[in-house]
Amino acid sequence: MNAHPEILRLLAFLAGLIIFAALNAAYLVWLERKVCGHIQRRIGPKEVGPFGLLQPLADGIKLMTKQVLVPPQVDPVLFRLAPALVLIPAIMSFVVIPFSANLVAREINIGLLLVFAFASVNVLGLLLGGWGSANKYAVISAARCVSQNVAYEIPMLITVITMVMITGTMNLNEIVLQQPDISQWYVFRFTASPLMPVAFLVFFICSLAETNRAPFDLGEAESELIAGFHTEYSGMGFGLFFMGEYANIVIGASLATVLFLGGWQSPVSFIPGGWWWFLAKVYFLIFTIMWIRWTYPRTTLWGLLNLSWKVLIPISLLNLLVTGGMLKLMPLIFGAG
Amino acid sequence: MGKENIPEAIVRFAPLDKLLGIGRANSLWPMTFGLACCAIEMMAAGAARFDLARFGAEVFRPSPRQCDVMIVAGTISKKMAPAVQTLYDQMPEPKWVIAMGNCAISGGPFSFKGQYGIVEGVDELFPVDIYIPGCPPRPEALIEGILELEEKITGNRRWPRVEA
Amino acid sequence: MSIMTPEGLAGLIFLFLAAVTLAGALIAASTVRLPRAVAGLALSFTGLAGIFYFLNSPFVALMEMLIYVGAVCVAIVFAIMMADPGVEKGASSRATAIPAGFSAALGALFAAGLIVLARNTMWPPPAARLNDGSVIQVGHGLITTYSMVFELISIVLLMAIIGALVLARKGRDPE
Amino acid sequence: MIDLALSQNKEIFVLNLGPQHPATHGVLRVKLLMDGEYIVSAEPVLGYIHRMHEKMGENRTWAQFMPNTGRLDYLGALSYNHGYARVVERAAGIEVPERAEYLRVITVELNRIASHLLWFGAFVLDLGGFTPLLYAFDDREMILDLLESVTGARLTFCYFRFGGVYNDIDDNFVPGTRAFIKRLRKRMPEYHNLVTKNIIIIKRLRDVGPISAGMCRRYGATGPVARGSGINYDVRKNEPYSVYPEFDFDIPVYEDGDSMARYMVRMDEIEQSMRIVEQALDRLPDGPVMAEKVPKIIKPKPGDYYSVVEAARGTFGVRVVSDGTNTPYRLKLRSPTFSNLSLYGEAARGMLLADALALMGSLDLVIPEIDR
Amino acid sequence: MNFLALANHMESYLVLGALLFGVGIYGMMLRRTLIGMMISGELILAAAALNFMTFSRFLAPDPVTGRIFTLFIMGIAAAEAAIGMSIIIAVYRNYKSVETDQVAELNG
Amino acid sequence: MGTYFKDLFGGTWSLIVGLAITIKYFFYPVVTVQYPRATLKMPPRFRGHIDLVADPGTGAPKCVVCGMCQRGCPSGCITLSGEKPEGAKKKILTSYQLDFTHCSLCGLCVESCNFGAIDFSKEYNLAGPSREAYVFDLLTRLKERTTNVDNDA
Amino acid sequence: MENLIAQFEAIPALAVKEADYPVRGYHLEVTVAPEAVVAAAEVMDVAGYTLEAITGIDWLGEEARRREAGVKARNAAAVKAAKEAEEEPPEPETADLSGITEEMEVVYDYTHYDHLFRVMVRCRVARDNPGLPSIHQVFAGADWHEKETHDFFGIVFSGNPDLVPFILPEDADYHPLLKDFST
Repeated sequence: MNAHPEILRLLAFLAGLIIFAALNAAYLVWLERKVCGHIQRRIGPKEVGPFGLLQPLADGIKLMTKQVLVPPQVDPVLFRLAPALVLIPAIMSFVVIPFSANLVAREINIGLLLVFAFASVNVLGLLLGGWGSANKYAVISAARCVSQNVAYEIPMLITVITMVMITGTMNLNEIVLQQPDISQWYVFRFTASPLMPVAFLVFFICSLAETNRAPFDLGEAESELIAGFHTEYSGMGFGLFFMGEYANIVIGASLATVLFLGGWQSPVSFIPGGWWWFLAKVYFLIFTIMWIRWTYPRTTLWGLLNLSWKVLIPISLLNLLVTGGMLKLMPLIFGAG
Repeated sequence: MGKENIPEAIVRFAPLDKLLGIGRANSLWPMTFGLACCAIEMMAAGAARFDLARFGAEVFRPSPRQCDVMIVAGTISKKMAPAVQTLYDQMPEPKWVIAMGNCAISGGPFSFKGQYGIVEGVDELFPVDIYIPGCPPRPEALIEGILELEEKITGNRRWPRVEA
Repeated sequence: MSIMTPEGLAGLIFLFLAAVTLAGALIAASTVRLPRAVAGLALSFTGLAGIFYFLNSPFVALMEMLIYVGAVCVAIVFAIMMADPGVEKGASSRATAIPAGFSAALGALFAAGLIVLARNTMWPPPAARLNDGSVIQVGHGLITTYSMVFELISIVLLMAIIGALVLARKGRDPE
Repeated sequence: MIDLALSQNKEIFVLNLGPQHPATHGVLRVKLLMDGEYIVSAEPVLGYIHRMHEKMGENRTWAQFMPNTGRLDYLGALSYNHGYARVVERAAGIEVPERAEYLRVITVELNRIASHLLWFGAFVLDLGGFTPLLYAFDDREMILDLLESVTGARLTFCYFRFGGVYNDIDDNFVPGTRAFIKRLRKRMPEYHNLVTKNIIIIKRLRDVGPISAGMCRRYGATGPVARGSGINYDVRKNEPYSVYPEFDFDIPVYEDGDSMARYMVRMDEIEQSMRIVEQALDRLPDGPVMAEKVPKIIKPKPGDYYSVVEAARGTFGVRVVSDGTNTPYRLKLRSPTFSNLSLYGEAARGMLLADALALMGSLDLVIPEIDR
Repeated sequence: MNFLALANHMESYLVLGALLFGVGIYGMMLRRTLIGMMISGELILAAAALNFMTFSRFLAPDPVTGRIFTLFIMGIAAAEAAIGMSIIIAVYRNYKSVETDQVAELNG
Repeated sequence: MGTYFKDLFGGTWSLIVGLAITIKYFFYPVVTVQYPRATLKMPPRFRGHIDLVADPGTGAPKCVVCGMCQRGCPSGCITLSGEKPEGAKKKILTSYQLDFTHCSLCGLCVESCNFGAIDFSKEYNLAGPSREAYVFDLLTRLKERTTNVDNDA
Repeated sequence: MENLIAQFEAIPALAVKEADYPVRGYHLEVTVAPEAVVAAAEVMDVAGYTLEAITGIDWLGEEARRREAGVKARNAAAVKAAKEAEEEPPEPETADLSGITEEMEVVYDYTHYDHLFRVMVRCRVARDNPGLPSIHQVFAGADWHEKETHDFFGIVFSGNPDLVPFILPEDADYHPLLKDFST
């Protein structure tokens, strides 16, 4: 058995990432329930284990042993395929996320592109799941999800292109390395473009929309479409959708952290940088996402598209122009270098 | 009751069964399914004052496919009965039913002689695991019902009993 | 070559990807349920993206994922949802129906011809590399040597957008 | 209509909203014809919680029907108690002592606040915001505590009796109510900041589901629905009953007729109800809470009697026909939401699904009261 | 022949491309709906792209060329999908069918 | 254009205000009463199901079997019977059945009783696996209660 | 109000009677024939009224009861008169219950948003095969009220677009608020 160390490393990382994704899904649900509980002045899960920490375990056991109903009207192949199509790309995207300088499963030069390439598969999963369910609510929900995803991919990609212009690379770790302290974080890098905080906001809003989170959770609009594209899913099928959703949230927050908030770099001098900083930033963003979810009502489809086409796309295009101008302008003012 | 349709496990493994029971008992997701007055008290039970979430039972799922327990909260009319039956059938096993309020137990105040419109008790439609009398029951009673159901699933009660 | 070396494993993965590509393509071409055909297409493209990775171009591989799986497949599913054919009807109504066997034979003929061609041609030896073909080079190429192609893609896409809008608009209000 | 639309356009499909659906607040079923996300026609189907109240009225004595009124509209049970008590008092010629009238007004208005608070929460829930519901429940629990300390029940009150109320308030009630009103006064600006001024809410409600005053009249809409369409009609002012004329309060009227207007009417009504409760607490007279000469068995003179009150959802009317015996000969309950919902089909036509649900929420439905 | 070394041979890619092309042709002939034909068309385009990539990897001195052409094909494919989708929708709205023989009147 | 920017900035501000309110409550103490561990105090007038009231002197039920409650009940959930033993002045209650599952807690029975023989219990958390458990035999309950009191004393 | 009364009398209404509002809860009581309900509704519509409710009342046995009550009163009076005159009381009459047509009644409640004036329009129909025209063309809201009345009493409102069971189950063929209804 002469396994190559690189293969072993990859396998270890893969297993680690799957566990990470699963734990994240489980404990983000717990966190979400706790956060929403406290926002609403109640406790949230408490009785199952200390602080309700075993709650995800109970839910997991329950979901896994729940009967998986495949309703007669559905397309069984698509019905079973869809949750995997949502979850697997999400886990794959973790491969390039730099948790710290060395803690990255595979550093590739076009990591940013990889994340978006896999994220785009997510949509297909939702679409096929909704369509395969042969349920009107699910179909409407799937159609909504897709138009929403398509609409928000545009400002998001424009913002990312702007970032690539500024950083000059699509390697996520290199982007992190360019932001060694808090003044160098891209969100505050006004020398690159005075609109950087706005760009961060645009990116953040888009990642909310891409992950179907409130206030853009039109796909799961409970009061309109029952449970949206996963109306017909029971047991673990539903669980996988859930895991995929939370994995996508983690990826969205990670990307925002890497691109704008200095990744695993430390903002203060007395604590060194490392994965703890990365996770702290990511979970802070996730907390914000939850905070937003439990504050706002849902937008309508038109409101959502209007926001994208009338606000976010113009802003991101403006940012692209400004950035381009600044890239040419700054060397002229401050001299090359 | 609600378990009789589960296929028998090929290998019975008592500790595992117990673990399953504990898992299921602590993750009872009810259906967003209110019929009448009692539904408001059901909402109140999920609200901040009483907070069903402490027991992991606040995940009100709108789709029957994702629910474990159906809280029948209110009067079931004869027109509604087929829909309730369908919802019950759509739930995946294992599933439980809580009849909340007198209407769901027996038709309550509406079951007079010569009535033409209501089903006198949800147990005429499908088996019920826990009955919570009252018109409407207080939210505490619903919590008590959830605890009773947990006791029924796991076989022991983890919480102190409250004597009124 | 042992499987437990990177090269061996890579070879195995290549075979797997090739199989996936072909299987996906076969599903896409033959199933009567169109949503499944799209799923097959997506599978095929995913495999193809992997193959592109083997061809030293992760960039194109990812673009393949992004554009084909993320955009084209979604567009096709959308078209299916709009038109709702669900299942293709039988051939009974069609006088000019081409039998499946004939289609298969034709496909096989083309494939066989190309394979023979590929195997019997004396390919010139690999040329010396001018550059490594990284993303930066592709970008440079696009706006220098192949700027015409770049412009063409832009125009084609623009025309596609306008055309799609016009067609869909016209369909919306037949009056 | 439906068949025609179906035959003309294959893309139109039927979407059954309910009878079990999170947005219908119970067991209403709405048959929607959809063209994509647009509604071609909407047809509410009733009767999923028909509980035979009117039949029961004919089988019970006058007094025994009282608990039923609390179950018609379980959110504003006391208004319904009041409506029924008033019509029987009118029929049997029973005078109500002043203190009892004051207590009735105080409890009814508290109940109205509770009902509007719950509506507020549920409405925002329909729009996808969960948290305001729980804040509203928080405040509502305080009202329920107050009412429970008086009536002994939390929801389906049966507090009024012919000739007064069941029992007098306890000592904690008046300070408790004052404290609650003080608290709610502080909370209302928060609700407005959190919800009313929220851009998403504004975008979702403004100009959505417009209902004109003419439409209200054709359908007999009352309550906040009519007042949101510029109709200044409130039974408490137009047909003063109980001790309402003694209080200084306004009837909020908004002209726009959209969902936002109806929302604002209810939010303003909470403020006005607080004013009424405060004034009533200030002037609460002493005296008995039950009339002295109430016959044990009530036998009104034969004939028709009609009486209306302003419930939280609009005009609640009771028509009783007495044949001189101790049971009503016929008991007709005119429920406000029945009329308010009947305009839904016309109003929802051509709307987006999400907007139609906002419209439905803005009508403030309590289904058992519609189906009776 | 070592199957595991196939990845390093140009022929294996070409054979795969040929098979993909054949499958595409097969689907194109078999399909009766516009959407089905579009799917098969995508397969044929993919086969072409694969060949471009192969030659670019193994033969061309400048590996950029093949990639740019592949990108070009992708652009075309995306445009085709967009146009195809709107044609399908337009056709469907007017003829209520996506079966090719039933929309034959398009031709004349 | 003016409204566009007004919406944009005003809207963003309204969203921030909303976030401020929710985060404020995030740090507020919770209002939950943790039911099985802590309970709310029931108000004295809380209406549970009815219970017989014992005569403080004799410990026997105060009920004189007049049947007013039975007649007054809208849902017919009360069934009672009594007999008049030889030589006694009053009827003695022999059974008092309350079918709580039909009760609407209106209180008409308690009101109609001229002897104060029935009152509301404070049981607010009834729940259990059988329906029959809620057809109470109030006489037995009363006996249990009095014996419990005796034991405690 | 005089204006209204005049208009109702022009319909023609069978009876227009002012009611004692504090006792009855309505101001004007109009009785019309079945053919005239639409005309009455039009009067109300023109005057700006709104329809509050429509309902039915089943008067099964009412005529018989009235005759019996009348006979009873006459008998009592006769007995009393005989007593005063110190005569032998006359043979008690028995009520003649033949030739009774059982009736049902439909009641329309109108009110006005701006001023306090309630009008109640009642209309008697024969109990077997009861029917009268629909007023949903005048007041759109009447549609649902008529459906409900049809459900409960079986009264057929001709012209109502969709008179199927509305509150009762779809296949219901019974009318529960009829006095002779039993399950």
